[in-house]
Amino acid sequence: MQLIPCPWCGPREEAEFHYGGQAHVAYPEDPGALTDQEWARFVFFRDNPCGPFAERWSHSAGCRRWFNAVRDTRTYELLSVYRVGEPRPDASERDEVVS
Amino acid sequence: MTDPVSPAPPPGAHLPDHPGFLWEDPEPRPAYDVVVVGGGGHGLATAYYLAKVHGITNVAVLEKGWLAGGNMARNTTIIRSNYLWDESSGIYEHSLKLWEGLEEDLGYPILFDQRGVLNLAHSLQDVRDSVRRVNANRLNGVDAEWLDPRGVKEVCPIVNTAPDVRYPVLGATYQPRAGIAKHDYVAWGYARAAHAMGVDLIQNCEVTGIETVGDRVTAVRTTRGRIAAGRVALCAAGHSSVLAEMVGLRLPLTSHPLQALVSELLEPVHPTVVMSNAVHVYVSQAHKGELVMGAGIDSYNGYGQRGSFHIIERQMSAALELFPIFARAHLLRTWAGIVDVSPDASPIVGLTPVEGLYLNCGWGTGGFKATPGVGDCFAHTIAHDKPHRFNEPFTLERFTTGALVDEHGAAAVAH
Amino acid sequence: MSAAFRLPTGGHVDRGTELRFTFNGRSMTGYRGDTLASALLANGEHRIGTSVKFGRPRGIVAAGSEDPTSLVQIEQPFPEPMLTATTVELYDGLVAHGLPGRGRLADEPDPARYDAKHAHCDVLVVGTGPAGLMAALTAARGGARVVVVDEQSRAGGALLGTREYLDERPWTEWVDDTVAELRGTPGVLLLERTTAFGVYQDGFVLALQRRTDHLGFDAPAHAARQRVWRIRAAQTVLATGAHERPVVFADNDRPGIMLAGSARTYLHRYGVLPGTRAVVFATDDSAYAAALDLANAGMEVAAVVDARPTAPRLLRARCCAHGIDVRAGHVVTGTEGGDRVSAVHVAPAAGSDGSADAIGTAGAADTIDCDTLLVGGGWNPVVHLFSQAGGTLRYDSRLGAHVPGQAPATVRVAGSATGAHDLSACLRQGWEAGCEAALATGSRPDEVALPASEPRAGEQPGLVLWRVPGEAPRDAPDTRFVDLQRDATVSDVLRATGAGLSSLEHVKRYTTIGTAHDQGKTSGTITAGIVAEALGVELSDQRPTTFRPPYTPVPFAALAGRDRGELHDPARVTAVHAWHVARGALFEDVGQWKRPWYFPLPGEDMDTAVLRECRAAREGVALMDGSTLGKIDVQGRDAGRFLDMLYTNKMSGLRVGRIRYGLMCGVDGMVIDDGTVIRLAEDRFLVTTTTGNAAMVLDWMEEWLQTEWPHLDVYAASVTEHWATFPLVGPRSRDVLAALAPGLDVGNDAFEFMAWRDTVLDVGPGVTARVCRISFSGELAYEINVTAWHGPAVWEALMAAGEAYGITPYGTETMHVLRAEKGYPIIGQETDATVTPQDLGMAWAVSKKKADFLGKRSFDRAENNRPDRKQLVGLLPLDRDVRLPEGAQVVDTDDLPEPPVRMLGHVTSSYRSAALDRTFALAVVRSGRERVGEILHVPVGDGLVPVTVTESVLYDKEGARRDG
Amino acid sequence: MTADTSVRTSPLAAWTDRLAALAPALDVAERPFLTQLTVRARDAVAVARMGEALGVAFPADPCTSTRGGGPFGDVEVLWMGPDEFLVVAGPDRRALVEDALRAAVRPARGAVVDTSAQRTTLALSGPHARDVLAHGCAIDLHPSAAPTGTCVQTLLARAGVVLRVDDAECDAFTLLVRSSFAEYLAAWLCDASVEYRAALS
Repeated sequence: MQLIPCPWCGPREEAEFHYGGQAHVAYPEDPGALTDQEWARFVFFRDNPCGPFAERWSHSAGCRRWFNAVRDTRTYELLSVYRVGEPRPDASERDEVVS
Repeated sequence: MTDPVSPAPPPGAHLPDHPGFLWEDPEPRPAYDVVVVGGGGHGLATAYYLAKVHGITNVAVLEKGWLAGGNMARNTTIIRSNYLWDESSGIYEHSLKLWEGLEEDLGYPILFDQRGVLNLAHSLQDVRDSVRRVNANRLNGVDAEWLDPRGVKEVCPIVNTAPDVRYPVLGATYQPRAGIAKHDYVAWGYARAAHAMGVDLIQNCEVTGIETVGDRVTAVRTTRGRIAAGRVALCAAGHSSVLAEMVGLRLPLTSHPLQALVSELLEPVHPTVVMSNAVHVYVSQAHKGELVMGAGIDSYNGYGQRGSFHIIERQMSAALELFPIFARAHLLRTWAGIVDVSPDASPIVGLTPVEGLYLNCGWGTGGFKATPGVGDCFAHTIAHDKPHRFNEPFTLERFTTGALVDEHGAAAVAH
Repeated sequence: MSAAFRLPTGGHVDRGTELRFTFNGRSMTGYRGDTLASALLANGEHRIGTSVKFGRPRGIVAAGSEDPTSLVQIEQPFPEPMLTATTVELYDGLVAHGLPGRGRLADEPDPARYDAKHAHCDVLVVGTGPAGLMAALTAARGGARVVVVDEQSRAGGALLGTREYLDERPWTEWVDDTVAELRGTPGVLLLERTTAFGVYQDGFVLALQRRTDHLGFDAPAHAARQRVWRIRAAQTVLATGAHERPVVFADNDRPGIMLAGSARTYLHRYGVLPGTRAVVFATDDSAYAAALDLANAGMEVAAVVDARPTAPRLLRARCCAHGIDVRAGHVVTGTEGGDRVSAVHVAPAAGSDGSADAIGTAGAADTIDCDTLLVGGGWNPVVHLFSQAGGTLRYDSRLGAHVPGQAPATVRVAGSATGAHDLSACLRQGWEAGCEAALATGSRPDEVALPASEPRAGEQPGLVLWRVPGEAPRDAPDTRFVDLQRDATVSDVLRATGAGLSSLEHVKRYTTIGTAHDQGKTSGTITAGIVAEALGVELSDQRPTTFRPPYTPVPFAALAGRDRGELHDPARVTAVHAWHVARGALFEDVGQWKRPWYFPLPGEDMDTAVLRECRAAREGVALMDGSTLGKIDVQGRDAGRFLDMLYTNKMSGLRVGRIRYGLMCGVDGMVIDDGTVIRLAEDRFLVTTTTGNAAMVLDWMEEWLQTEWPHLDVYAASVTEHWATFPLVGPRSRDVLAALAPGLDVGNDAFEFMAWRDTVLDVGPGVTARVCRISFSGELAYEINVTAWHGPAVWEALMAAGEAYGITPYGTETMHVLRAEKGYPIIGQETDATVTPQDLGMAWAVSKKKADFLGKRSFDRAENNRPDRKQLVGLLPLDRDVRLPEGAQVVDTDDLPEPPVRMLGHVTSSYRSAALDRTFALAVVRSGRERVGEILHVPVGDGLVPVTVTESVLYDKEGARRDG
Repeated sequence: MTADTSVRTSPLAAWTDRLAALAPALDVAERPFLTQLTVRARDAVAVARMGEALGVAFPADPCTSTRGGGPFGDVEVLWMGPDEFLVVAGPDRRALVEDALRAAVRPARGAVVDTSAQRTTLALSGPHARDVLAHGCAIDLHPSAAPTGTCVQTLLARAGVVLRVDDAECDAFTLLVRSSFAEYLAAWLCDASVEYRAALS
């Protein structure tokens, strides 16, 4: 049972959280202006990297706030958490975590 | 002095021996007609049917670790074809028919045992969905029946069908032709047969890049050097996105840990396969007598071949609600595979925008049962550069057009 | 009577408490403190059972959980399969028997309780051997919160197999003092009989505590038999010890063949001799200790066979003093015997440089009679948990074992788990690990004196010997067992490498070595060694197979814990649940909710009850508990704008005091939920969701508000349980409401359809209600909302006020029938994540004006505009008494061809209707709306049921009944 | 003002005796009909104004709570999120407190919602209160980690709860649970106490 550091409540067991997939995928300004391909990319296509991944979590059983995290998908180690609206921190120096 | 007379070993307590020779471990040659990336069940089966059906034997299967060491070595070996939609039952039933002849075909004891599978219903909507699937299966020529709790009890006496449990069993769909096989035997059967027809099985060979000229694939770069390829076929399950990324191809997939576990060897108690989506349990008793169980899928993306233990604990409490007599069975080993999940819980099998590059992924939890079927269809797709009729619906384009094949209801684990 | 092989004195067993037990049908006795294994050995019982494949007799090899062979089935007090006799603590009345490799489950449910408990600490110490105790003591004295776990019933670890002295006192005194101090220190939790079986991320360690097993029949029913400890540790010290390794030779599986160190444990811990005449097969100095201790205890030791070219001088001398014949440069090449070893074959080992591969056998074998053969093949540090924690392993060719390499930041290893042998080194490592761990958590460990121990540096390095060389017999099966439980031999391993396999994982699967109950604790390294030899590679180049949890087997029930029966998953109930139960309702599970399904009167079956309930709703008045509907309060200046994005229709235009039905789609354009939206104020709405989707919809709102539109001034809050919600339905509902709400003008114009009013109810002081005039049945209806506290009283009051009109409580089934007669879909029944509002014939609920809303863009995709999409229609069986099964498929042929048959869609809902006096169904059918009037067929059983396609609204098409 | 209890029923009314029977191992009782208001506000000034109106400063730190007395009697304010609080007052104070909060929050962004019956409240104490909670709650409730006033939203067994530490030294806690889960939680507490009750008897 992994600990996930909620930016407000601090480290809590992962069972208290809801996973939200890739972060920084903005809802299109004007969906009507998009081609079917562009719309499909927004609806269905997400990054799926093997390594650091900026993703969304919600502390659903706690303060119910959404936040972002960079997590290494090989080790599951959370390299950083940050609030919605904040830029993705550079996790490159952490890219070599042993898996 | 001699040993005391040995009593006969308990039936099924040990498995048939593997053959005295399986395959060689060759050095990669500089070029192949077809390079199959991924030496799991799908990759090996694809190579086998390329050679056997299409006479294409200048083929290399590249495996970054040891053959069939990924999901093939980690799944719970359930084989069935009782999916809802025509497209799915098409390819899964094609696969099941191949399973039924596979032992002779490969000349390998794959221990395919058609003991049937029960998919339990726990709510009135489960019942509606199940009956709907049974009717669809029958009209598609897939054997299926709807059983009431009494019928469930007859097929699997140890299932708790008491009405007063938290989520009572209201009935189940039953596919008698479904069953299990022994995964290593299946993979090694394909590997040995493919090798015998001239296919190179190259282990410890990780693909690090895919070379293209214009929009045509020309070679793969690997940890064991560059290998030129007329055609490249991706069969990398959980790692498909990473490989596709090498040619800038983005896939609607996320990779997740899926856990399974096994008990000690036990006298036969469980004659069939029982699955329950609602409470995330699927269990069978394997040939030697161990209980093999699948757990729920972890929600987060993960390549760690490691899941969270609370998923196992949750699955155990559900399993004991269904099978109270399992209480003092022991958990011997847990493990996880990496499943690549698509938005509609259906696979993606076919051509790509890159000429000569073929895609087989997105099987989620359903990959093992599809092994012969997709191997055959994918080989056909590669050989003719056009999809086999059974994988034609499973294009990448469907996510743009909206022609999804939504199998969340029938997938082993609700993704 | 006392058992023949129990020494008159010695051992840590309670000789005052004699325990009776039965094994393989034979009654015997042992003492409290025995394991089943030690008690059997005390009684001279070595043969436990037979092997799984060849049915060969198998005995007891080790003294702990690493033992590969002593598999037993417990029969009394309750059947439990596949335990090793070495891990079963003896209790009075125990009945067990040996197993041929497969266990048997009880056929009745397990009456025992199991639970789980969380524990948090600065420092977790695994193991109470010398290193573990030092670590725990150091950390505890430093003020750290410490949890200490040990598999055994008694602290001491490896010391239990010795007569060591610490500070010139028997080790027991130091250990017992230390344990006493730990127990007496606040903030220290010491758990014996507790096996750490899994190490996960962030210092999460799972441990299984066997709390009452050793009490047997006396185990108290109220106490959890076993407990899973969920330990969260800032720092972890692994002092898990080492397992002795066997050596493989012909017929190495006979009962009476035992690990040398384990024999010492039986002697010193249990006061038991393994036999009368022993031969010791040594590859290192430690095996000599067994020979000498047993000789001291009065057992005849015929010989020490040392594979090394020369024997250590001092140890040899001490053996000679006991008349033990030491044969250096010799190996055991085979054994004789049946149920018990009766002799060993000893031959000179060729090769003199001491390296294993140079050893072959030369010269004639010599036979030595004995009933016990003790084998010492060196020691494997127990690195399972370390590896699970993410530590890397390094092969130590000197030890012939994998030892801890790179450790994770919060994990430390101490004692023989590091490969250390010397007691003083183990104590020092424990002290260091305890200091570092405590310091890392901000504690201040003071100096802790290391107990003085006799320095015991080995005289001479051990010899790494996996197997005694030699060929398998031509004409007989190979009996050089590598995995004794799986009956896998050297020949099997060589056959695997010969088949072309080079990966250990492949060899393991080919031979099944390491897959048995013991998970290869004693066979793993040897297999790797033999494979390396066969392939001519360095073992250090071989990746060891992964150590997966659990370290030792864990009962399923322990993992399920208390989440069983009614506690398996919460049953959510409404404020009026007790009334429903008393009224004899049957319940439907909807998500976690218990909803009344129907309320049968005595003797009524479901159909009769539902027809009666429907008739009451259409002709009189009926009452339902709709409290499970999700309710969300949406406040803020931008609430209207926000709802406009969430719902397909326009909510911002809704007037205060009015209500609108709304549909909600995912971004993929598929319907995900529906409900009503009522406008409480300019900046405030109350929206309802379906019962099953309440949480999903609130999460959905929060997700968009927090991650996409934080600029919006909108706040959403769940008030689902704050309100009790009672739909009051039927032509007489107005009369009932009027009776209860004297202050409310219930006239059709004053209180029009799709409006809401707040009013005071004549039920008691301060009972106010929000009444919504909405209808999910087409009848005149009111939805009465009161705070859940008032739910029961208001429900009773409504039943009383309606008595005159024959008010009838109804459940979900009747609700489904009533709405289906009106063609209203149920999300999740008519829809399945592939259905759009247009498919449901609800284009009217999709705004044309709004620039955008979630899902809108998907409506333009090619697939959404196919003319042959499945659309919601009604189906009327030509035979008005035939009720179609829900889930039946629809075809356009009256003569079924061979499969595959083209399917047009399926029946989503099907009922017997009181109002229509016939059966009817709803279905989604390809181009359904164009087919209205067509005859289609529904395969049922072996037949085809002809049906007429109709539009989905079947009752009161003109909506006349709405106003009563 | 007095509550007319004859027309009010609390979610655990039927459990009063069963819960009382857990003593002395566990002292647990429902505290019914408390006034509870969910308050949303980001603006610090508005939050301060609300505090003044109630006579109790709103908690400044996550996972804490405050307590105080004012015009509406004793009031507790529980931190529920960075812009969310739960105001808990005595029975039958809803209308007055809600009006005061509404008045105080304006003109800033914010919301006030009556959620009094959304959750019910259990007071928990006794020699084994912390043990019982440790069977189902992953939060470290050791006084050094969870001092008096700590207030967390978390999971207790299979139910979401608000858990407040009323007195860390005396192991006194308050649990707030969604009303529909209340019977499950009561059943769970009874079951988790079995061993401790027997140990004492």
